[in-house]
Amino acid sequence: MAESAEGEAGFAIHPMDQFIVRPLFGDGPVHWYTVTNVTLWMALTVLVVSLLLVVGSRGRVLVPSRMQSVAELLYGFVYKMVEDVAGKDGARYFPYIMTVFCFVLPANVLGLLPMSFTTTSHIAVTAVLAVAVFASVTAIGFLKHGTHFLGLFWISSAPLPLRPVLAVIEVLSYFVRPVSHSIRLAGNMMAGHAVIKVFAGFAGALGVASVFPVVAITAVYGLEVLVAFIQAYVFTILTCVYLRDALHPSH
Amino acid sequence: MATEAQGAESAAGMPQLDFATFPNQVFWLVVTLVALYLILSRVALPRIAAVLAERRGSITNDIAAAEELGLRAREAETAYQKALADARAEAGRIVVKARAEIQKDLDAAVARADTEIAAKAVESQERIAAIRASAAASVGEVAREVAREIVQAFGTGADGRSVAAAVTQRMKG
Amino acid sequence: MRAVLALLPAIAPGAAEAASGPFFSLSNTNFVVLVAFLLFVAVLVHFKVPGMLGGLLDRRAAQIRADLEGARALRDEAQALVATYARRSREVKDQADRIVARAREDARTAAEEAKEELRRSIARRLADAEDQIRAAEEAALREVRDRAIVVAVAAAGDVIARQMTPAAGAALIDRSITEIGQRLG
Amino acid sequence: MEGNIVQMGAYIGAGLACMGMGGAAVGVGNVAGNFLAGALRNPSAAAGQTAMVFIGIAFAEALGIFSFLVALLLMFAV
Repeated sequence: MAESAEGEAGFAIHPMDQFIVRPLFGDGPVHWYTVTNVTLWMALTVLVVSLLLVVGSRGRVLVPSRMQSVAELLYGFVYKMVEDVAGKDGARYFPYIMTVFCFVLPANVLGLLPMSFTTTSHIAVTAVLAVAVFASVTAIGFLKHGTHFLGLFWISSAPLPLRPVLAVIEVLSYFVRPVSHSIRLAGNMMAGHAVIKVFAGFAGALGVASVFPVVAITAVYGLEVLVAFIQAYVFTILTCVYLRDALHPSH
Repeated sequence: MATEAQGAESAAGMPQLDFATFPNQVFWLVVTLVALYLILSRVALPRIAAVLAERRGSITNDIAAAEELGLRAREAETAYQKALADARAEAGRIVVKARAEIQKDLDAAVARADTEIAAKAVESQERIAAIRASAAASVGEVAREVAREIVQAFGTGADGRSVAAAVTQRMKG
Repeated sequence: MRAVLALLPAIAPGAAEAASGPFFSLSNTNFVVLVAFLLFVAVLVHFKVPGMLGGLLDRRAAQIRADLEGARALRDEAQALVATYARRSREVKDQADRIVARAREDARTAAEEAKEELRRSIARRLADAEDQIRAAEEAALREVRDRAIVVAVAAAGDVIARQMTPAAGAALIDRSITEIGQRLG
Repeated sequence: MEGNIVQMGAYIGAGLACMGMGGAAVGVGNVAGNFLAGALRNPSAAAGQTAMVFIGIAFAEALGIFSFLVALLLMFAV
């Protein structure tokens, strides 16, 4: 399949090559402990977060520097989101949600750099995140409310005959949550990067007219920046929504 | 491409579905998340929270202090006014008391003076009475003396007895 | 950001290797994407987006400073107010003391004046009383003396009238004439 | 034209799957348009609902992403 794509029309379109996981040093099989480009870009994510939140807040001054201001805004943004969506008692879980946000957002943004590797475009990564959220939220729900948590699926405001049907639908949608949660993020990141790569593939055969794909990529970049932020926001706020469902299943 | 033979097909197609790389990704993701969580929960978040709390605390503290100070200022103002009023009242009381004392002193002094005057009046009354009494005795003597002188001045000799009798006679009448 | 960009060449070989051929070629999609990315950054810089974000952050800092200083100013103002009242209340003690002291002083002077006045009036009354007494005594004395004289004259007249005979009368007249003649002479 | 009939079917299927993206586009446009209409009618209430808009867009868009995923799977993984 790859050969056939290479053979056709002289376009060098390999939109998925950028997502290949490869060892960082040398060629070889990818074991679970191998240091790969995944490692590198996740490490860069941690580095960026540390730079912003730890180094930025180093001064601890009352009137913030720009870096500290960014750190405070991020903190306030996520904290407000947790408090508004999950409620006051959701604030206990703020560090976890902040961790998720502080992983997804920098990973998305770093993925925008040319030649970078987008860790959040991999379903394996987002699935782990989503399943972790799903599992912990479900555990919190059962720990806090016991079997009352199942009331989440039993819509008591609906007419009685409809309730079993609704319950089946609710249970199904509950278990679809981690799937949609993970695929939304990975798919969004993958789609944008693939589009950029496809456009870039056109440039080689167009000569001077390759200005157009370049300009198109620039425009897509604008969209992608937006998508990177919005998807991080959506991933985090959905986490908060699930957390609220676990904390207050009656709503 | 740069992948092994067994994974060539799927890796070249969709790297996301190359299950051979999943353990690697999951492992590094878990490492990353733990590292991020530790960094955030141990260092970054408490620090930022402290800064935000300090700022908010500073502002609320200042405003609360301002309110409290304002309250104290109002209290001080009322206390000031009250102290002034108290001082005036105290002054008025002192004046009244002083006046009363003075009045008492004056009354006492007047009474003392009255008794003194009364005593003097009594004394002078007595003295006058004494004068009168002594005069009644000495009038006869003096009158005899003077009468003899007068009689002698007229050249007629007179004996003392007749003169004395005449004086006694006169004094009775 | 710049540090991350500087890191890129180090990891680029792995990526560049994927697309065969030279790096600076339109056939290399990585190069094309890099050009587009730089163009995107240039557009952002051209529209002063970084400056805007920086300005936003600076405004936030300025707002925070203004809030802090506003609260501080409010507090300082209240503190100054309290200080003035504390000073005034310290002064009010003095003032009150002064008022009371003046009142006491006034009362004291008034008392002294009144006593002085009283002493003078009492002295005057005493003096009057003594004058009166003295006058009464003198009057008594004078009365006594007058009575003595009246009695003496009357008694002398009585005595003389009883002793007077015509001869003695003539002799008295003669002696009186001679006496007058002597005196006239 | 030589080729694999399975591959042809896969490509056709991928193309058909892309129609799902149109549905996602309709859904996202519906959410955004209704939000805008509501926001213009009551601008003061709009600010509090932006989070709900993003959640709605995300839900609608996720389905488009699913069809995109199906297309990718058909093209590269089948």
